[in-house]
Amino acid sequence: MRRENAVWIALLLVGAAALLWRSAFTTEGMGREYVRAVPVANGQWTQYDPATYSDYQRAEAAAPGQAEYQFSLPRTLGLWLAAFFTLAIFSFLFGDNPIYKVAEAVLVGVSAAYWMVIGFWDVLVPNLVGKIWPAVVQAWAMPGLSGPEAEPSPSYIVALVLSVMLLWRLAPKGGWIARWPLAFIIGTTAGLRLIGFLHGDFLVQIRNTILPLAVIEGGVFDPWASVQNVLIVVSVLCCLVYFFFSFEHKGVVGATAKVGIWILMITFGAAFGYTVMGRIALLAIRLEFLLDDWLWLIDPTGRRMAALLTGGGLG
Amino acid sequence: MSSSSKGKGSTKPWIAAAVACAAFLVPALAAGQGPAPPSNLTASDHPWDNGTRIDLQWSPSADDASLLGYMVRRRTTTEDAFSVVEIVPAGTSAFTVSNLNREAGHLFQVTALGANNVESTPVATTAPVVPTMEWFDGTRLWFLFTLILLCGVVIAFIVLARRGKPLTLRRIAGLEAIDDAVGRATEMGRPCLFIPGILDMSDIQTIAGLTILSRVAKTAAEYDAKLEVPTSRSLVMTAARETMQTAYLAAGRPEAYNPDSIYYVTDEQFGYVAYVQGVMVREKPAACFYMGSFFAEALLLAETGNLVGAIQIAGTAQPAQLPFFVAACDYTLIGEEFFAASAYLSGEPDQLGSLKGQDVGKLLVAAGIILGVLGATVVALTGSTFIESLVNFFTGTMLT
Amino acid sequence: MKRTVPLLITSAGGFVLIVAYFIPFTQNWGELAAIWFDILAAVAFILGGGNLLKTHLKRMSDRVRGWGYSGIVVVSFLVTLFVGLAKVGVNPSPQFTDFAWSGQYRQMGGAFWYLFQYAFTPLTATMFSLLAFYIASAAFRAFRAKNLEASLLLGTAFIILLGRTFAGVALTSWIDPAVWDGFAYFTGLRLENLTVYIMSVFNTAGNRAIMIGIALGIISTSLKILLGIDRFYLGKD
Amino acid sequence: MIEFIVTQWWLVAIVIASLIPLAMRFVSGGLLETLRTLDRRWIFLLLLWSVLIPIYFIGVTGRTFPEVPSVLARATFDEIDRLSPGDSVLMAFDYDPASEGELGPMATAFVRHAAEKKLKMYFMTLWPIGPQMIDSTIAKVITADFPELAYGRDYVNLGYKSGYEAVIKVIVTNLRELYTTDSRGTGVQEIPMMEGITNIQQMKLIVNVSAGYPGTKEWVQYAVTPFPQVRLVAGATGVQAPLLYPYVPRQLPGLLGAIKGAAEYEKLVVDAYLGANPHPKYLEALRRMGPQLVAHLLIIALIVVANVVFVIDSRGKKR
Repeated sequence: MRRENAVWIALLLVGAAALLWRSAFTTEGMGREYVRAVPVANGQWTQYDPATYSDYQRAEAAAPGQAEYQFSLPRTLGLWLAAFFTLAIFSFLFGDNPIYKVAEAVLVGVSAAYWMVIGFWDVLVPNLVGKIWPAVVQAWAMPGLSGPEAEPSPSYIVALVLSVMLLWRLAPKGGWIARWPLAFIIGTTAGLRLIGFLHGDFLVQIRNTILPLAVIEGGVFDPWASVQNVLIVVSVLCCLVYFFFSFEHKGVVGATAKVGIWILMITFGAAFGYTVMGRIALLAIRLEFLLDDWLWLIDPTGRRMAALLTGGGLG
Repeated sequence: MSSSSKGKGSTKPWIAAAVACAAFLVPALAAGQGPAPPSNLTASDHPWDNGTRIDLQWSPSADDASLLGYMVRRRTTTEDAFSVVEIVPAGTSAFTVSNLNREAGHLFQVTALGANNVESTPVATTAPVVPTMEWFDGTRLWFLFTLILLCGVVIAFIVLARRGKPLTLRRIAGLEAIDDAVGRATEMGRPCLFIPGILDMSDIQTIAGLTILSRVAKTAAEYDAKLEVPTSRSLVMTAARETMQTAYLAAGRPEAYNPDSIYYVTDEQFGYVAYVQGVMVREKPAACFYMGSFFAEALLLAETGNLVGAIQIAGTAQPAQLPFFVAACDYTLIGEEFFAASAYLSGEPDQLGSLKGQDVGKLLVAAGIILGVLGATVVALTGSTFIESLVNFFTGTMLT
Repeated sequence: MKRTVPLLITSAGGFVLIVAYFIPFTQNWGELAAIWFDILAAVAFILGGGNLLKTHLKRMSDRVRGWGYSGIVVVSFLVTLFVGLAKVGVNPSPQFTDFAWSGQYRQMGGAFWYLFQYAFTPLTATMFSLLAFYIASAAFRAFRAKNLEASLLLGTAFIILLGRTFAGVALTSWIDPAVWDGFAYFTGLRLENLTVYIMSVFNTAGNRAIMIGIALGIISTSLKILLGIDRFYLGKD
Repeated sequence: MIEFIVTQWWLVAIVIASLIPLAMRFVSGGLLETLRTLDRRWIFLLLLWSVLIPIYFIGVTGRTFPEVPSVLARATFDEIDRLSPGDSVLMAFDYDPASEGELGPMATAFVRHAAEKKLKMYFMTLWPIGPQMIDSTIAKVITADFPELAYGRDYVNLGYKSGYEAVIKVIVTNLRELYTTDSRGTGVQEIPMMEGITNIQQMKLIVNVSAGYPGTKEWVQYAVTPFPQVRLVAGATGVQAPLLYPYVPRQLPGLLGAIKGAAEYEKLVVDAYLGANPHPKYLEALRRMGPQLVAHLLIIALIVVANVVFVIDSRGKKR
């Protein structure tokens, strides 16, 4: 075990050395981020838009020492951080390890707070405070609020009361009061979903299944379309039989249910095939990030050398 | 009308459309070759609606046979120009304008649209009509009927079951395995893991998952097995704690209930998976239950669970994730089976009665499909207009 | 009080929304309930964050194995929360330069954006991409043609996998009326066409049946909750 | 190909070196036995190479596989293509960075197509992280290649609203109840292209890019089902697409499924508008089809090998 660790550490060191060498001592370089300084609000402050290395090179070639396109140290560090996190998560594939645990801990902490911040600025401020005391929000974070939307909506006080009841859980006594908002949520969910699924899914799917078994298009019998319709109708019915709870799967019911499960398996196979596609694409984009954005090994969109070679004619 | 709308250089897109329409009609009108206009245009409130529709009726143009259709336009009393609502086919003499503002009076105009898009002189309503809102939405009458029918059979069977009507049900393999899995975890001295999906309490699958949790927790309390429930929503954590507490009480072991075993991780899907995956490889649970709404994390969790050698039982109504659960777990509850699980596990008569009600619901669906398909087939083969109107009524009115 | 009132709230809330659906005057109550739910869910973040802190601080004070990682959780949580709520590094909106808080909290260049861009995104996206690997290992381990059902699943997956790439198209492109007239009747067997048939016939039918079943399951689950037969969420007195 | 191997010899060396231990195990442990007990990490490694090498190859050589658009991709293309300049289109981008690999190219192509057609674009999202996706797509296509399009006149970003499908239910009849400002905080009454827009039924088309819930299914359920005149086309992830087929074509006239759908649509847009030498950013999906092909073949091979071993083993047991 210790020997294996030593091998790994040695490999990691070699890799790190190679990265340093590539970033510092080669002509290609790697992992640098550039920005374009854009003055905002009559130059009161500057906004830094992302720029490419070739933007920078072009600007430097035109006017050496210009200030519009700049190398950005914080974003370069960010890029390396992102690359580290990417590799850290990938390392779990080999086995649980301290680097993965660090990435996992950061992910849990950052994401929990991330959603809290979103909930605060995107829900609580506009939809709770903004509905009950619009003037407060308007004077503070949402100066654009105006017109009929800036009128107070007293009904939201109910939501406020329910919120306070929910937070009562944090109080030392009377935590059961939080059951009231919970009961409200569960009750309204049950009501809304009952209606929603019945009207949305249920009726629509029955309606879409009502197809003529014989398709006659312009007076001519269309065998393929007819076979397709027959297959759809029979398949739906067989699958429905599979879901019956009242009968054991024996005899005629059993045989029909068997066909039903076959159809379901084909459905699952199709979903599997489609999902594989999607997942591979996800991996591809992460590897593109490592090869393109970080290592600068490939440049399919001409952000570096290609744009320079063709004089920026790609845009 | 053409000149009036042309004069308004408004940026409203529909006005722009009207302007464009009008602009190329001007020469034709000037030439005076338009078809005969429709007549007797009347507008009245659409009955039994939510106050957004007005019905129009008119007598067809004398040139009806040669028309491309009728152009329907509308404006509110505060607007200056008419805007196009729809072009309806020739032979039509009525149209319901929908999506109207309830607070405003509306005026309408209909023209006959002849060949080469030549419009007749318009016929217009003079008195503004305000759509009114009735207390019942008539478009949803048949839906109400369906709702009462389906809920009725479920409730009827619950009542029958309470009165002691014996009920037989087929077995579902995954459910019988739950007790065994908890038992095995106890023997091995390893914990059980219950994942109630990643959606919030506003999803019915989460609620169904928690009803299953209440049975699993009861079994765990009886066996004295350690049950851990990481959640990705704090409301689900709150509800899961109440659920577990109730279950431990029902098992007669309230003192064994530990609220810390149900904890919130993060709302972020992949942050949650990263954490749970870590818990799995470090604590090596002997049994994993995935009951709720799952997305991409389904396979991540199930493959990790497989790596640590856990018995895995999954239940979800997310069709996209079912293949992965089917492939990677020992047992999977598919769609409706998942909703039926808590009733099966409880074994209480009123719970089981609801399942019978669902079965009758499926019979009704099958009957409806068969009747509809037969009707549609007869229409296709014979072209019977009577049956066609029946089928259209069934699919277009009853099933909307 | 502790169990009866919540039960009443549940039933009343649910049934009112069902009835409201049919009455034009109240049709938007469902939406209002959904917005309220969202507010509650946002408030619940405070509950969740509190629980997260409590769990990890306890682990640190108990010095359980790996408590250092709990420290990382707490620090990254607090830092993100602070920079997000305080809008660190965020400039005011250009239209409202007098309002110091008018800028967007996720403005490019702000500290919160930085964390999003360089920690949140790579971490979540990479976690997601692990699926590609797990699919490969599941394919090797679990997809065995043990019986007819498993073989159907496998076969379909095969056709889709092939039919959705250039390889599948190349494999059956010889079924072409230009090659032999008789092939005109068999172009449906070309992989890319077969894929479409499977999707539009069997996949559609299977998903339809599943959706109908689920709707029925939801009806009965909802009814059991509204009628108070399922009351697992009520806790003890 | 040979030139690639020669110039990129170091990559070839790494790949071969990484697979030597596996080959040695096959030699020493026997083919069948090694396959039976194969550590899943070897499979992970094979998959890594099967995706990484094509990316690198395509990245260096710039070559892509040809693409034949399917019926549905063409239908999606036609839905947008038949619109006239100035028609309003709702661009509902319901996805996040996690799905960008599949959906980013679709979003790019949709916006490019709409910009070419001079349509008015109304961007919105039901996903909290959606605004970033909208901003980056706008920057990538409109700001970079259509600088003449003005914010507020030709396109507007209405931003994110919480409330899942409830948002759709509200805005389908009353947009302004929820959208009082755009994502920049400007009141909607000050935005020229919002004038006269009171609900999304007025949109000539809704283009939805969807990664899950809430997404296309909710748009169908709450916008198209109650208001059948609403036209909707969607680009969905591979996971979502099969679930949406039941809605095709009645509720959903056009659907792009996964990266393949994106590549097909990209091909249609490029052929129709971008000429012979398109900027590589509009070929993203076409490039990603390369790793897709190799990885698919690997997964098929894995299933075949596993089943061959399974058949041999079960025959052995029967004897």
